[in-house]
Amino acid sequence: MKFGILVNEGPYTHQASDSAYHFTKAALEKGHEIYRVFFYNDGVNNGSRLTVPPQDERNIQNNWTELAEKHDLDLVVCVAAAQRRGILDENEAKRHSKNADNIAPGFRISGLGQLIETGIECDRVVAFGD
Amino acid sequence: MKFGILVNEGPYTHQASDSAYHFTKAALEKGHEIYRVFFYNDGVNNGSRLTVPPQDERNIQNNWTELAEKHDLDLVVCVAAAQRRGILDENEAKRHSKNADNIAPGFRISGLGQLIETGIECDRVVAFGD
Amino acid sequence: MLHTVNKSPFEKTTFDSCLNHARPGDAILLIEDGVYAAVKGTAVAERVAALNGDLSIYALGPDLSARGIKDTSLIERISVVDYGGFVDLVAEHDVSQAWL
Amino acid sequence: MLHTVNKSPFEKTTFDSCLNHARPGDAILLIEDGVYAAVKGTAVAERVAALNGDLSIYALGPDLSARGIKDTSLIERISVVDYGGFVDLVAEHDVSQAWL
Amino acid sequence: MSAEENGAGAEDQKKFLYVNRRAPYGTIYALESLEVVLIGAAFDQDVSLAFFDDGVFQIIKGQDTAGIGMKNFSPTYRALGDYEVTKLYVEKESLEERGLTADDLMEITYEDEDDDWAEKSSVQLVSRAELSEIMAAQDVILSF
Amino acid sequence: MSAEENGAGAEDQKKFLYVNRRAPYGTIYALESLEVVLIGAAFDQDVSLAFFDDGVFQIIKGQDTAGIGMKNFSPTYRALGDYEVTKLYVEKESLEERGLTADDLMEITYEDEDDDWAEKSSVQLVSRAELSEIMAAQDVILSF
Repeated sequence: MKFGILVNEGPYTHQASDSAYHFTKAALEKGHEIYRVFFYNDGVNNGSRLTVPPQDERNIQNNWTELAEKHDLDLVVCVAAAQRRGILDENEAKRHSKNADNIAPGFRISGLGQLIETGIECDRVVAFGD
Repeated sequence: MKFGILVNEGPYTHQASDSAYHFTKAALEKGHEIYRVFFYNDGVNNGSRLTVPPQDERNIQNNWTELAEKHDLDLVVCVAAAQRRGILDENEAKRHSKNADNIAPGFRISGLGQLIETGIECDRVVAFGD
Repeated sequence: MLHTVNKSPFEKTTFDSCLNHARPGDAILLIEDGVYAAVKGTAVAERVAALNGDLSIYALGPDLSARGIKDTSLIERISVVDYGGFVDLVAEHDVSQAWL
Repeated sequence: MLHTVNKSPFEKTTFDSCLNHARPGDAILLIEDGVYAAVKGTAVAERVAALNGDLSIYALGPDLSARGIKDTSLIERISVVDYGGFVDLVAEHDVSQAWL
Repeated sequence: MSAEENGAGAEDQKKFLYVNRRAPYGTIYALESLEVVLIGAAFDQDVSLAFFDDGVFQIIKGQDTAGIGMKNFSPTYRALGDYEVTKLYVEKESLEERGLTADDLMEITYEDEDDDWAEKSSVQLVSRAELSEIMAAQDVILSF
Repeated sequence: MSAEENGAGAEDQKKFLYVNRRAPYGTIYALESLEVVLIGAAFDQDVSLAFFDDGVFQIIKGQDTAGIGMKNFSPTYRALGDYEVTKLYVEKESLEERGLTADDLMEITYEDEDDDWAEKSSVQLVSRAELSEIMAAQDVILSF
C-alpha cells in the first residue's frame, strides 16, 4: 500500500517525530511504499542540520536522513511553515537575504501542494502531532 | 520591582512568546526592571535570525531584538535546549563542527545556571508556555 | 499567590487542577485560550460561579477581544485587566504559578 | 475507520472527544501518552470498559513499556500491538483520524 | 501543478475533510490548517471542513486581535466561497457546551452556480452523530 | 558560578519549587525540568519537587524505553539524593485518580547527614490541601 506521513511537531519536544519515524520504518519493513513524509507546523524543525543532541540520546534528524538515504524517501518541509520558523535551504536563504541556511541532507523545501498531492496519491495518510 | 521572564515555547506555534513580549513591555512601561528573559524548551527557537514570517504578520524575533536594544535587556537562550533544537552562535557552531550558525542579534547562549540565578535575584519570576 | 491559566477548559484539565489547588485569598488570571473559562452559560461556567468568593478571578482583555468575547458575556465575578494589570497582579502577589 | 489518540485522558479531552465520535466497527489506537487510557482502576477506566463492544481498542506496546505499564494492568478489552501492528491497523481501515 | 496533472479529474475526486478542533490564536494550528485549505482548493477535490470542540471558536463573530499584536485571520473563512470551499460543518453539541448558538458565528456564504448564483450559507449545523457519519465517509482526514 | 558568588548563603536561601505535572516521553518537559533541578542543585537553595496530575507518572517503577528509542531518564530521579535534593512531594489524590499507590513509585532515597547517614525516603505523600500549602510557601515556582 502507498502511505503518506504527516509530521506536525518538531524534534525532542514532542514524541510525534519519533512515533512517525518508527511507524515509517515498520511500514517499509512490511513492504509498503512511503510516498512522502511531509513536515508541517513545527514539524519543519526536524529538517535542521544544526541540532546537536546529547551523545547518549537519539539524533532525530540523522535518523530521518539515514532512513531517507536507505529507502530513497521523499522528505518534504513546507516552505511557508519553514519560513516562519527559520528553516532555509540555500535558495531560500538567498531569496530572503539571509546569510546562512540550515536544511539537513535528505530534506527538501517545497509548497503545501505537496501535502494535498500526498492525500490524492496515497491509499492512507497518517498524521503525528501534539 | 525586579522581574525574571521564562519563555518555554517557540515563536508563532504557541502564543507564549507573544504574551511574554507584551508582559515584558508593560512591565518596563510601569518602571519595573527586567533582570533577564530566559528562553528554555522550544523557547530557544525565538532566538533564530533565520525566520521570515509573512509580511503582514508580526516578526517575533525582531520584536525581542528591538526591545532588547531599546532597554538593554538580557535575552538568554539555554545552551542545552538550544543544542537539541539547532540554535547555535558562532562559538557553538565551531565547537560542534557545524558550518553555520543562526543566533539572532540581542540573544546570547548560556547555561541553565542563568535561570536559577534569575530565580535568586528577582522579586518575581513569570513563566509563559504551552 | 497568583495562578495563570492559558488553556481552554474544554481542551485541557489545567484550569480544573488550578481550581483544585488555589486557596482562599489567591488570584487566578486567565490568559490566551484560558479566557474561555470566563464566559457565562458554558459547561464550565457553573463551577466558576460557585467558587469561594475569596478567590479573585481575572481575564486578560486583549485575549478576550481577540477571541470575540464581549464584556457582557463574562461571568459576573470576573474582572478584566490589560497587560499592565497583569504586571500589577504579579507584583501584588508574592509568587506566581503558571499552570502550563 | 481508525482513530489514534496520543494524549493522556487526565490532561486533555481528545480521548473523550474521540469516544464521542467513534462509531460501532471503528478501532481506536492509543499511542504515546494516550496509552494511560488503557489502564485498569483509573478515573477513566470505567468509561472505557463500558463502551460498545463493537469498538476495538488497541494500545501501542512500546509506549506502554516506556511508561512502566504492565500487560496485567490493562483493561481487559485492550489489545496490545507493536509498530508493525499499528501499520496493519492503518492498512485495514479505509481512513485514519489523528485526534491531535 | 494543476489538478489534471495530478490525475484528479472530477470523476476521481477524493473526499478531503479538514478537522478543526482547536481555538484560534493560542496556537497556530487553526491558521496553518486554513492555509492548507486555501492551497488545497486549487486541486479540484471534494473538500469539507468540520468545526467541533474548540474549533467552533475559529468562526466566532467579532474577533479583534489589535491588542495581542497578531493578525486577525477570521475574515479569510468568509472568503472560502470564492475558493469553491462551500461545506463547513459545525457541530451543535460543541456550540451548546460553549454557550454559543448559530447567531454567534460569522456569516460565511457562497454563490451557487447551479442555482442562478443565489447566495447561500456555507455553514451547516450538524449533530454529533451526523458529524461522525460525515467523518466516516471521507477518503482523507487532515487534522493539525 | 558558586552559590556564594550569587549572594545565596544559607541565611538568605530562597525556596524553589519545581512543579511536575506532565507525563514523561510524550513531551520533553519532564526531562528538561529534571535538567534544571540538577543544575540548580549547585546553587545551595532550598529545593523541593512536587509531582501531581500526570507528573506522578514520571517516577513510576519499571519504565523501559528500548522500544521507543528514547533514553530512560527515570534512574536520574533516584540520584537526586546525591545532589542533596531530598524533598519530593507526591499528591495522593493524583495517584488515586490514576489507580496508583505508593508501591508503584520508584524508591528514591537519601542519606541523612544529621542522623548518622541513615537512608531515608525522599518521597513524601501529601494531600491536595497540603500540597497547596507547600506551593503557597515558596519564593520561586518553576513549571514547564
